[in-house]
Order: sequence, then structure tokens, then C-alpha cells
Amino acid sequence: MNSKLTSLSDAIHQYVHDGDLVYASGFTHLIPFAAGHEIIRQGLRDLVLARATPDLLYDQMVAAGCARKVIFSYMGNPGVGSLRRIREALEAGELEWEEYSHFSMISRLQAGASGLPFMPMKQTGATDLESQNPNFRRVADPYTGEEVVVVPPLIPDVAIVHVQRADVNGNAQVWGILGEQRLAAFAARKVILTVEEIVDEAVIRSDPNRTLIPGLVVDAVCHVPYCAHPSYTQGYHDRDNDFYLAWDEISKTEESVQAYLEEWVYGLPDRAAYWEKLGPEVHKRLQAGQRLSEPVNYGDY
Amino acid sequence: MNSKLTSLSDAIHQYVHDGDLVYASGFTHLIPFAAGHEIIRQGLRDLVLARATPDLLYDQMVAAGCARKVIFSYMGNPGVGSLRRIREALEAGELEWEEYSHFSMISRLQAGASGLPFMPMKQTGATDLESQNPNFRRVADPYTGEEVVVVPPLIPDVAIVHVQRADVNGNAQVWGILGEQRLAAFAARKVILTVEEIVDEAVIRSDPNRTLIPGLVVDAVCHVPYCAHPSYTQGYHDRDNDFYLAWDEISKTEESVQAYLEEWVYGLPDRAAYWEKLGPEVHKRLQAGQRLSEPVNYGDY
Amino acid sequence: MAELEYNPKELMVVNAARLLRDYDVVFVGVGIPNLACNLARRTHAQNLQMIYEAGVIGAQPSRLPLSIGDPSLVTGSTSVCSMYDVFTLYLQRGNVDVGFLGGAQIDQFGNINATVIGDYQNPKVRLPGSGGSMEIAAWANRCYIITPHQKRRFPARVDFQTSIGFLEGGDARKRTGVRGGGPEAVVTNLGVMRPDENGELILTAMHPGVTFEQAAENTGWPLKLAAGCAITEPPTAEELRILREDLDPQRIYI
Amino acid sequence: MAELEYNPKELMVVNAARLLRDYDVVFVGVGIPNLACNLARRTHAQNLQMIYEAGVIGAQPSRLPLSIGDPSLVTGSTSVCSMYDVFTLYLQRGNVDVGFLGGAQIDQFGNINATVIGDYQNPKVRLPGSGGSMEIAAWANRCYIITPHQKRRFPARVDFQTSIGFLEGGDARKRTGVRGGGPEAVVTNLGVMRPDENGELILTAMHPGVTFEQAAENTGWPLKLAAGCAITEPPTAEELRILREDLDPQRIYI
Repeated sequence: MNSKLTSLSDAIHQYVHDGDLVYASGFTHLIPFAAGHEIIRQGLRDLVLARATPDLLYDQMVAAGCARKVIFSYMGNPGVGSLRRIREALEAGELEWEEYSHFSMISRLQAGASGLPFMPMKQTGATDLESQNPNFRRVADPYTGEEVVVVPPLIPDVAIVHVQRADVNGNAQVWGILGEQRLAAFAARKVILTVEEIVDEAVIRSDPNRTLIPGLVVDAVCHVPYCAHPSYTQGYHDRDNDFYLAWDEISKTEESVQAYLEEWVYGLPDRAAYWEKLGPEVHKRLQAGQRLSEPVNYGDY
Repeated sequence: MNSKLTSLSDAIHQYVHDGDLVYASGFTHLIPFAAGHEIIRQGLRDLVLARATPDLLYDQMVAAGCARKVIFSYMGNPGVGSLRRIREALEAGELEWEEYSHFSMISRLQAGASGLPFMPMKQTGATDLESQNPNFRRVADPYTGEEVVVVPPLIPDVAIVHVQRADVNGNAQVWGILGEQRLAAFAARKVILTVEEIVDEAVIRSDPNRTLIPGLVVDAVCHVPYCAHPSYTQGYHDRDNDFYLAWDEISKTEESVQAYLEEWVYGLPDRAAYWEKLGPEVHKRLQAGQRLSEPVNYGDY
Repeated sequence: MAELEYNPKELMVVNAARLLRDYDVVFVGVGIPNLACNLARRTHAQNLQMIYEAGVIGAQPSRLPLSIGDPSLVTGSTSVCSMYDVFTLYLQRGNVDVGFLGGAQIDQFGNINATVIGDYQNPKVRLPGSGGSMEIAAWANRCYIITPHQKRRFPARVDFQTSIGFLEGGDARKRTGVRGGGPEAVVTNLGVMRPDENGELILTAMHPGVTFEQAAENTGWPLKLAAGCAITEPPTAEELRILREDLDPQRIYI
Repeated sequence: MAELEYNPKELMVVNAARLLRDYDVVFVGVGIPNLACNLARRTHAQNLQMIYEAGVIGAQPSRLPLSIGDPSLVTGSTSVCSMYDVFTLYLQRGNVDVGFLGGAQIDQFGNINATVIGDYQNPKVRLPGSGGSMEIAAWANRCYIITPHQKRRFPARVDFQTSIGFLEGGDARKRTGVRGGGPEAVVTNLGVMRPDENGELILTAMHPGVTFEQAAENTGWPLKLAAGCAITEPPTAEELRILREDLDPQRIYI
């Protein structure tokens, strides 16, 4: 099997194009900030940015002018407050949006990943969002006649998925909060995998049930340690809650955001430089410590 | 949390009743033979026996007179041939049946486990089965007008699920072929968990991503080593292919089947006695050997 | 015995905790609901089970998480599953007893707005949106809301129904066919409101020292007083000790 | 060079293996298809990937499995997922290039019966039923059938359409909207049949020494001979060596 290893900048250059629908996945956990920063550096434009929780990453990408539209289900800085750049752009009418609940958003990915033309959901009684978003439709349950709400598949042009460990073919293992990592990979037309640790195929094969994303749906494998900072990678580094709080200040003005982007994105070549610039105190604060899983026996058949 | 530990015979007595729809799960792997044998011993009648692959277990239960009806998607002895007892009963018109493809069968469980009134599937173009089973219906995709095929939820009265390891609260970890273990547990009204190895809660908590069935859907936890023989439990014992071949002979006549049941089911009190009766040569032949998973680090946060 | 001192947040946490029952399966967020659940586990509801919408079941966090996706929720938890699974297998299937809800506006019939102030297409204030709350409000067996008692938070009608309580009241909720029972109590710093037989939130309990007038003045609809409106028991020394010493020693949320 | 000896099963395995392409993702069963895939991997299709309907991807079994759920398929494989996932994420999504199919009857248009001989409600012979084949036949990009060439196996019309080929021919398959291309070849002990432009199976290749009359006599419809019908290359010494020494040394399937 040929290796799919490539640099992140080459992968973004090859697989992300102006106007694409991009899904950078990860629910709080494993958010591929390094990939978003590379998209900013490469000056991509008119992207449709989809994520259940846009998080700081899409706030930064919107501020950098990459996006034409956002698709989301919770547009906040988790535990802190607003995503100020996206919010201001929405309130000013400068950014298109398409909105779901978490479940309807993820159901769109489930439909996309499953090859289904729609996914049904039980009614919630809340119809205001449904009436604002024509992607919500209704179908009568043929057994009872009751209506269910349905959403169409979400098929990203490209999904960017960060994982803890993978082999060079893109067979990827993920643990901790799984969010929509797997669905995004199966739903998308192209998949860029960013990997905290490249491991030998034998490590993957020692625990096949842990492999949530198979290499056969992966187009590029990029070795990017600390890709997820300021979010986190379970078992590798902690969430940088201080930065999530700090962003609430930084994002208050256009000027301070641009200064941030200048210093931490445009001014740096890649994630290795970013991590180094964070410095040893941050590195130390974000250490993960060790709590290993008890092994299981697959048997030697 | 109160322990849910109970004996298998008490669990069957308490949770399985004449006429129930029973789903004893496991695709080739983890088939809970010990529970089926206990159902035979307790003389339950008029059961509706659902499984994607009825396997030898339902052949035995049908031969023992427990069943009114079978629901299935592949009625064979995998790799060997027919399930002769079920096949004869069907050909003689002595047993009701309801038939699916694997995917439509499992989609029924997915709907049941998800709380949905139906699950859609893309069309397969094959309409003969659809025309024989009124549970298949059609719904128009509201986005394109194309029809999808839908099936209703399958909600077993009781699911019996064998797992490798669980704590006394029923938090269960499964690896190897997963089949429909998890869906059966979430779909059913009552869940009897048979467990190869009862472990401390700390073992479960060392690897939460491996826990596919949470204790909150489990009603009884039964410690039943070797429950799955002649099927297998990955990492604990091998599949007894010799018995799968032998059953093809045993099941040729009603007499030899009844003799088998007399010797191996009615004549024994429980699974421990069954395993002992198999003897040391079989034990040795079915040893699993050791191939441990590489641990993952969850981090000490 | 000298009267214990406590602040409004402690009061809300303690009263919310008391609503929880042993063996409840609770869909929980960070902050006050998280504290209420943990307090209940330490007092009368040892077997309470917490589910986070991030897919974590049976968390035993060693620190107070800033977000519902914190790594400390995962390490040592009982089970972790995908988001699709948590919304289908747990919530939609009916395995969740209790949901906690919040929002910028809660109206007379317990409907919640977490989406927008003003017009949806031309928002005056764009709020975060539903997240999981649209489904939690519909499908959990019962829901609780914990919020400060302020007139702007309690308008007669919300600008946007992100998640439903009893809609316009009467049997409107029931007619939608949603499985959950809807909001069972709103705990504020002044007391507790519960739905009457018409689904309208009325004052059913006041905290010690609070008057009905105070509550009415801070409510955006003509608040009714329940027959037999009770006075809540003040927080006990033990409840306050657990909260202050064990659960939130840095006083992040209280 | 002396002519090599081989039996009909070896002939079928070798010819089926040659149909597979490098990088194909194959949905595979036990027995002959399993041998064909492994032979292809050892010869011209090193990057072929095998998926078992039990949810196993990238198996490296150390023994020949009796069933598609054998534990030896799991140990050392690349990935294992649930049955629902394998049918949705892999097959229905369109991630499968090749499916192998089999059944008691295959008809003129490649439709397959694995369900029943006689009337469905009053079966003369009750067969195992679909398993995964209804969906594999519809959704894999292309399908292959490997079966001995016998008249009773090749009726003009099947008693029951468990899985479809080209239905009644023409654009009938296309009109159903199924994504896959349908059966691309039927490999028998006499030769290879492929669909013509109308979806009818015609003889496109004969094994060395076989006559068209032999094939026609063993086919339940008036078999047509393709223009330019080829003679297959006999199995090579290397192909036979791999099969006999490495893949099935106990001669279970060959």
C-alpha cells in the first residue's frame, strides 16, 4: 500500500479550493486548528464552513476572510460566551448562515456518511428553526401516519479530521470524545487526516476495534503534533482553557484579532513553529499525564 | 449502585415469558448458547425468535419446541449448509417466519435502538421479498421524489447479549466482531447480559470508549464463562468449527436432535457442567492464545 | 443556631439538586446544572447518572470542567460514544430522565429562546442557538431550568422558540406527540415556578425572605401564586460545605 | 513444457482472481471468493482490500475461515465495525468496488435466487435467504458470480429474485436507480459469461478444451456466443502453487 503521508500545506493546497464546503470536525476535542491556520495562510476564499460548534477556529477563519457562509448548530465559545467575530458578521448581515440543532446537524452527516437521501428524526415540537431553514422537511411515517422531521445528507467537499494515531495509509484510531469524527470522514468527498502520532501498522492491527476511520476513505495523512491546540488531544495534551478565556478578549475588536492572526498565523510557517512559540510554560501547563487503558486480548487464532 | 448480578436461570425466569419476542444477539461471535439452553430447560413456549442469523442456537430452540415464529435474514449454518430443523419446520408449514435481508433486519434494530418510527434504506431493485413482507413500506424522499424502502423498529421484549467483560452494574465492553450487540441492547425492553468475565469498575473506567453497552439499559448481569460455545468469544475461546460440522449430521433426524438435547441440555444443570462435560481435549483445542491490544493513554487530567 | 449565609447561586444549586431523584439519568451541561447533579450524588441521589451531550456517560471529573467537552470528563468515565449515538440511543430512545435547559428568554409556558433577540433573518442579538436543547426539551422525561429571576429573562412570549415548554398552553405540547413531559420546575434566586394544569408557569415556592411581589415584579407576565405556595428549606450546612469545599472550591460558578 | 493439471475449482478461482484489480475494495465471502481475493493479492493486486460483511476490514487470517465471522479474521485486521456500519458506511455509501454473489439459481439476466425453490409461502426447498446479497448486488460498483456450470443453476428465470442483476434486461436495472453496475462476469468451470448490451448473459470466454456446445447444453436459456469469444489462459504454475501450498494446503475448497 502506498503511503499517503504528505505535508499539511501540500494537502491543503491539493484538496481545499475556493468555494469548497469544508467540515473541520471535532466536538470540543481534536479540533484541527493547524489546518485552519494553514487555510488562512493560503488565502482561501468563499468557503462554506460547516461544524456543529464553529468554536474559535471558525471565528478566526471568518475574521481572516476565508468564509462566505457558516453552517452550525451551536455558535458559542463553550463555557465562555459568544464567538464575537462570527456573531458580529451575522448581525451585520455580512455572512450567510444555515442553522440546525446538534442532532439535526449530526443527522445530516449520518445521512451523508450512510449514503442515504435523508435521515428522519422524531419531532421536537419546536418549529421556528424548521420554518427558517428549508432543508428541514417532513415525511409521514407510513406505519402510523405521524410526521417525522427529515434532513438531507451533508456531503462536505473536504473533511479535515484530527486523530490520535494512524498508520501511513490513514487507518486511524480515536479515543476520548468522538463527536462527529467518523461521520465527517465517511460523508466527505475528500478527507485530510491530521495525526498526532504516526504509528506502525502493527499498532493499528493490535486493536482493530479502535480504528474508526479506515485508510480507504482517506486522501492525505499529515503528521501534525499539537494540531488541536487550543483545543486538545485526549492523552496527548490538555485543553488550553486559558486561551479560550483570552480569545473572549482578543476577539472584542477587529484590530486585536488581526494582530493575533499576524503574530500566530501569518507570521509563522507551520504548527511546529506555533508550538515552539507557545513556550515551555504553556507546554508544561498542558501536559496530559498518564492513564493507560487496560489491554484486551484478541486471541492468537 | 446496586449490583445486577444474578444467576442465568433466575434471569431467564424473571425476564423471559411465553410468547415473548426474544433477540439473542451475536453475528457468528458471542452467540449466547447457554441462555438458549436455559430457555429450553425452563420449557418456554410460543417465543418469537429473532436473529439475523438463527444459527445452531435457534435450530436447537425450534427443535425443542420453544418457538412459534422466527424472524431472520440468513437461515443457514455458516460455511456448512442448512439449518435443518428450522428448514424442515418451514417447509412443513409448522413454523411462522418473517424474513429480511441483513441490512433491513439490522435497520429494524437501528430504528428500535434509536427511538425512530422507521429507518430508510436505498432501494435494491429486488422487490420479491418486499412484496412478501408487509413490514417493508416505501416513502418518497422529499428532496428528489425518489422512493426509499423503510422498515419499522424492532423492539424485542428481551435481548440476551453476551459480552467479554462487564462490571456488576452491566457496563459492558465488547471487541472483535460487533454484529448487532449494541443495537439489540438499546432496542429491547429488557436486557439480560451474559458476561465472560466480571471485572472491577476500574477496568471498565480505564477504557470508556470500549464500553458499548452502558449499565443503565441492562436488567440482569449473569456471569457465564464459555456461554457462547460452540460459537466463540474473541480472546477467550475459539469457534468450535468441528461442532458446526457435527451439527449438520446431528440435525438430520428428529431423533438424534432430541438425543443431543437430552444429553447436552436437559441432562445438565448449567453451563459449568456443559463445559466440564466437553472435556479437556475440547478445552485445549479451543484455547485462544494471546494477542494483546496496544494500550492507549487517556491522560490524567 | 446562627443562620447560614449563602449567595443566590448557591441557593439555586441546592434547590435544583433537591429536585433530582436517585437513579435519575440526567443530561447535563456545565456550570450550575453540573454542580446540582454532583451535589445530589453526594446527598440523596447516590445512583444518579450523568450524561454529557459530548457523549460521555458516568463521568468522574477531577476538576470543574470549563466546557462540556473537557478531557477530565472522559478519563475515568464509564462509557464514551459518538454524538449521533448519544442523541439517538440515549435521548431519542427515551433513556434520559432529566434534562437541564437554559436560554436568554423563558416565557409564560416554559418555551425557551437561545437563538435570537429580534428578527431571525435580521438579528438584533444573535445568540448561540440550540445546541442540544431542542431535542432535550422534547425528549427527556422531565426538564429543569435554573436561571436568575429577571423580567427580561421572563417575557410573556419568547422572540423565537428554540426549544419548547408547553407552547401556547393547554394540550398544545401533548398534541405535538413529543415523548417528554416538559419543564417541571424553574428554579430562580427568588423561588420555584412550576407549570399549572394549563402549562403556565406559576410560583409554587419562595425562598426564605422572598415576597410574592418581588417575584411578580421580576416576571414578564402576570405571575400567579400557587395555592399552598411553600417556603423552600434553606441550604443546610452540609450542602454548603460540599459545594464550597468539594465541588467548586475556586468559586468559579458559585 | 508439460501441461499443468488443475481441477475445475482451481480453474474458477484463478479466473475469478484475474478479474480483480489493484486497489479494489472487495466485499467478500468465505470459500472460493476468499481464495480468489487472496490469490489476486499475491499476484497482480497487492493493494486489494477485503471487507467481510461481519464488519472486518483488512483481515490477515492465519487460517482458512469456515465462516465469515471467524475469530482469525479479526485478530490482526485493520478495522472492525458493527454490522449496521458496514452496510451503511461502506456498502450503501458506495465505498465497495466489488461484490461476490452466489445462489442456487442465476438466470439469463444475472438475477439470483438464494431464497426458495417453488412458491415462497409454500416452499418446496427453503434456502438460506439474502443475508447481505440483496444490498451487495445493488450497491457494489460491480459484481462477480462464481458457480459450476449446470442447467439447474442457470434457469431462464429464477423462482425468486433475492438479488438483482439486470431484471428483465434492457434499462430495467438502470431505471430502479440502484448505484452499482450489476454483474460483470459469471465465472464457471466451462468459461466466463458476461452481460451483453441488453444485460443478457452470453458466453465471452471458454476455458481451454471446452466447446460452446458444452456450455450451451448446461445453460437453461438459449446461450449466445459472443463475437470474439476468447479462450482463457490456463492457470500458471505460480498461481497453482500459491493456491495449493499457501492458501488452501488442506484442500478444503479446491
